[in-house]
Amino acid sequence: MKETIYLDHAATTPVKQEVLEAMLPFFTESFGNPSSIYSFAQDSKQALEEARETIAKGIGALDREIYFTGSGTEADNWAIKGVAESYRSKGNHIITSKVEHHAVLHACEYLEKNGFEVTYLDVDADGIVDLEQLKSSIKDTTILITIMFANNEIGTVQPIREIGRIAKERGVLFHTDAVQAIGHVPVDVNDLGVDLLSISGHKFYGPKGVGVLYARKTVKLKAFIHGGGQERGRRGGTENVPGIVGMAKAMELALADMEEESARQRELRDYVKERILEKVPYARLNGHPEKRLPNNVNISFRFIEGESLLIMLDMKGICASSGSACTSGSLDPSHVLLAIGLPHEIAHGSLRISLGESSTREDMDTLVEALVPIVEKLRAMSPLYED
Amino acid sequence: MKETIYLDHAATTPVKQEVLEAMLPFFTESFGNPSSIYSFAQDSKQALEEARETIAKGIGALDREIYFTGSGTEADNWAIKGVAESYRSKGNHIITSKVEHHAVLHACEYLEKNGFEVTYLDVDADGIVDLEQLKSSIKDTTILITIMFANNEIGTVQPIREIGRIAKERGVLFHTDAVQAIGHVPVDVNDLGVDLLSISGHKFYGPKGVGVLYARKTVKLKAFIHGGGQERGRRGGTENVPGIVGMAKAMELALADMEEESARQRELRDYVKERILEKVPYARLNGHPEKRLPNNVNISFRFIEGESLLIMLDMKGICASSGSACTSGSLDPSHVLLAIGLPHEIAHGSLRISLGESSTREDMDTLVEALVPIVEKLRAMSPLYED
Amino acid sequence: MYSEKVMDHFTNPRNMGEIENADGVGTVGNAKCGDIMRIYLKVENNVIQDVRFKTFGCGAAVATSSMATELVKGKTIQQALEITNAAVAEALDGLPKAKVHCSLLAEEALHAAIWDYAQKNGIVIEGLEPPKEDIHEEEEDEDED
Amino acid sequence: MYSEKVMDHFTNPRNMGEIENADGVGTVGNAKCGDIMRIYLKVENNVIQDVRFKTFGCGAAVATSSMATELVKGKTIQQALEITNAAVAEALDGLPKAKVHCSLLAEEALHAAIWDYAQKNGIVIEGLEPPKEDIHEEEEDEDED
Ligand SMILES: Cc1ncc(COP(=O)(O)O)c(C=O)c1O
Ligand SMILES: Cc1ncc(COP(=O)(O)O)c(C=O)c1O
Ligand code: FES
Ligand code: FES
Repeated sequence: MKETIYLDHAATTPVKQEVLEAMLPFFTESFGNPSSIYSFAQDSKQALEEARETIAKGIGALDREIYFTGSGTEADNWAIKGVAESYRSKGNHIITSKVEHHAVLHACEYLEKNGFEVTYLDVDADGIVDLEQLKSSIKDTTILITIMFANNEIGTVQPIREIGRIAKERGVLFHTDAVQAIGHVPVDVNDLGVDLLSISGHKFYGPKGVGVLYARKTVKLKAFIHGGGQERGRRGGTENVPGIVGMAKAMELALADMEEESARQRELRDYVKERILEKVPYARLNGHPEKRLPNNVNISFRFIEGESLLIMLDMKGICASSGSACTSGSLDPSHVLLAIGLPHEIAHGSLRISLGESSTREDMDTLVEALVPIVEKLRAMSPLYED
Repeated sequence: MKETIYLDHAATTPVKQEVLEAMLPFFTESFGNPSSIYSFAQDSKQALEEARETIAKGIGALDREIYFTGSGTEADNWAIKGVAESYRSKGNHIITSKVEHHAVLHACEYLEKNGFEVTYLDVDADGIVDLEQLKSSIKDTTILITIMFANNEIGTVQPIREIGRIAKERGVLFHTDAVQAIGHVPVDVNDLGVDLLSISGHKFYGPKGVGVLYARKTVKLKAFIHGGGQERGRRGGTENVPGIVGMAKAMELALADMEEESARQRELRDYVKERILEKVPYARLNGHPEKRLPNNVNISFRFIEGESLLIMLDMKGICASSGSACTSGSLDPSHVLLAIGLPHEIAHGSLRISLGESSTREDMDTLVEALVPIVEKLRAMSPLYED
Repeated sequence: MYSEKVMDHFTNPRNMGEIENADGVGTVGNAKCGDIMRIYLKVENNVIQDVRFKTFGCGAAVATSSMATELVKGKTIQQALEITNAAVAEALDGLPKAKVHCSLLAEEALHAAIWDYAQKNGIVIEGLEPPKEDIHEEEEDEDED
Repeated sequence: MYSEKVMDHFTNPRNMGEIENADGVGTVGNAKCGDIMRIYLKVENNVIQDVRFKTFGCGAAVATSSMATELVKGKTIQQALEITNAAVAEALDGLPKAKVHCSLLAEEALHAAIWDYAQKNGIVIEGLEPPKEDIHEEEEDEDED
């Protein structure tokens, strides 16, 4: 079989060998429940607390502001529903954007059905939220602003520091879904003025099924998953020690060479983007040209449909996606591409490639080589394309 | 260092070597996101669906009735809060028992703060719920009965089939927290008349941080964690493929020799229980003498306090617990022991040992040998003991 | 995800292209996903002599277009009208549940082309409805949240 | 979990036991956990000549009992009253946060024993309050859900 070129790191990443090795002892040997009091369980407990420390340090937080969850999605749900519940007496208004991940959007929609009012901010053609609209949307009843750090489809990085400043000035809490940002761009919660932040382990070479919610110590945060006294009584459930240890190790590794590796990927990103735009007519880059994740390229090809494109790339051994992985079963065109103003049929023909540590310039060339005839073939098939 | 004798399998279990091996490929090699459409991700997707099948078969359910979660606690929360939300128009009354795990109790208390009414059934001296009280508690507004399968502290197994029959007769949904039962006693959702059931991987030699909610296909179940379209749109979040694969493998292995292994543990259980009661005065067995988990022994020693006992056992290399692990940080006496009628100071002096596949008769002897002088020493220290 | 037959028809679509001066042309859009299909017919003596398609859509849409054209070629108009989307899907060894709606696109495009042919030739075909603007259909998914 | 000092005093408690015909005996219960401690004093010329304890409680309770008795032995009543639970905890190289309340048990038991001694001997000690039925204290935990 031909080699696979994996260009879908925004969907998920492999667990690094070193990460797996850090996890292994906690499955079969040091498997104790961290809540147990006997000394055998102290290894687990210590590993858990060291992981907490590593992650806290990684985002400039205090240990006690780190809460482990079962996914990025859970962190998003908890942040939004938890703040909603805790601050309901203060107000019932939440501000988010039209380009959030479904974990945020659907949590907001759930709250709308339960007496909350949600403002969905517009974004400009590059996918950046409208700060003036943000300011004018804040009212007395606003309790939370939740705006993602970097978009999972088009890679646009939001002006987080500015949003943090506005939130602080107006006394509103600020949550950011940093699932796509961690490990790629520097994140410091104090520098950025973020009060809550979501992380997911499997997006930076850590394991799936584990995440973090950072919540500033001044945030009143009701539990979302009720149970035992874990996570300072705020998140019940026996801690996923191997997963947590793996996530912390992955963060440590990612941060260690982030600057270099991001620069390398940024170069590849710009290279492949330019090659594609040069070789394929009727193609456009989606997302901000500079304010974007170093590993994200998102291009729309007019007249063709995304799934067909992906299948044909797949047949060449290239793994890419057409939007977010978790909605690839869905038939709706990407809400993100619609929000940046693409018409329906163009939104339908978009390709997202997301680079990773294994990506090489050769891979980029292989992709472009494969892409050109595929786009031609599909356009020849398309009733929309008349040339 | 002396060898550790691990007698706390109700708190958590080690991951079996075979389970770990089943998981390994999905960390570093077949790491694709199961929602992705390219063929590289088909391994993950297939593994996910095979795991679903294994687990469905293990409890007599349909594949589509199995929803993967991030823990047993999440499954409990989802079952209870999900049913509450979906059936609110039908009624706001929930029936549970006084001996449930905190995942159930605290979810119920949360609902009480949000307009629901909860009846907490009494249990008898052996910890069995009062079926007459159950029947008379059901009213027009009752939408859910949630009674655990087997108690995590005292091991008492509830009359699940009878409760299932009552629930069915009265048209009320029935959820059971089977976290402690799976792998130890046969569980068939149709035979038992259970509509929803919670499972946690790490209690039967699977990994931590992964669980299952079974929900009968006729149950309307709102999502609890909103996000992507995973789990048929009902539970957002990238699937924890290695964890899920491990849990399924662990269930398969546990069920394969459950009958023999349970019989073996039951014998050890009765052996150690009798030895302790014979050697230590003022000691009593908690929980039902026969209707109990094959691996659970819970004994109260009058005049002494549990933590001291555990620390002294720990110093002999014996891992045991005094109640549930996740509340061992808590100072309150066990709500379960209070519910079976123990006075406060006796409830405080209880020891839970829970056997596992590695447990031997020799371990039981070592435990008894260690226990006798420890109890004597602590009693000599106790202001309550006058002999 | 897709059967081998689907993949075969997707990668080597039969009858892809246009017919100049076609006797009937039908274009339909899918309300569910927004995809578009066009079918061209050459009809002689009530028999479909030639058929071509163009599709802007997913793999299933391309494959069903291809299979549908194969199935109707050489058939009478009446026989062609009897071919349902289920028959096309079956001929492809089935489609994933979420992709069943795509096969409807082929059925509707064919009907639209036949309607166009009938209109142009003043023929009334019993039971044939004018093409809808969009294909509406029942949600076949279960309750999602 | 516990410091080495705590473990030492827990496994080898000093002054454990009773004093027959003690000059003062104090028994207190902890409202928070329900545990119980009793302290016996032998006092001569206002000096604590001997002290013993019995404790039904956790490791921290045993260790603080032991340490508290060590600290007061040979001290005057006034000096003994100055020893706070924090001092006992410090002498043990600290206690886990959730166990700070256990050290209060030792302080209160000591005060109760001194109160008993004072009552029996008609002595009034300034600032010494009669023992409470239970030790109540502020929640030191943070908001739990
Ligand atoms: C009866 C029972 N229910 C629920 C749970 C919660 O499971 P988990 O800790 O995996 O969330 C446990 C164990 O902790 C349990 O024993
Ligand atoms: C921006 C963003 N938020 C949240 C998530 C959800 O993370 P997870 O799937 O780990 O729950 C993802 C990825 O799936 C994401 O890209
Ligand atoms: S998804 Fe549009 S035709 Fe298949
Ligand atoms: S827990 Fe009761 S004295 Fe420490």
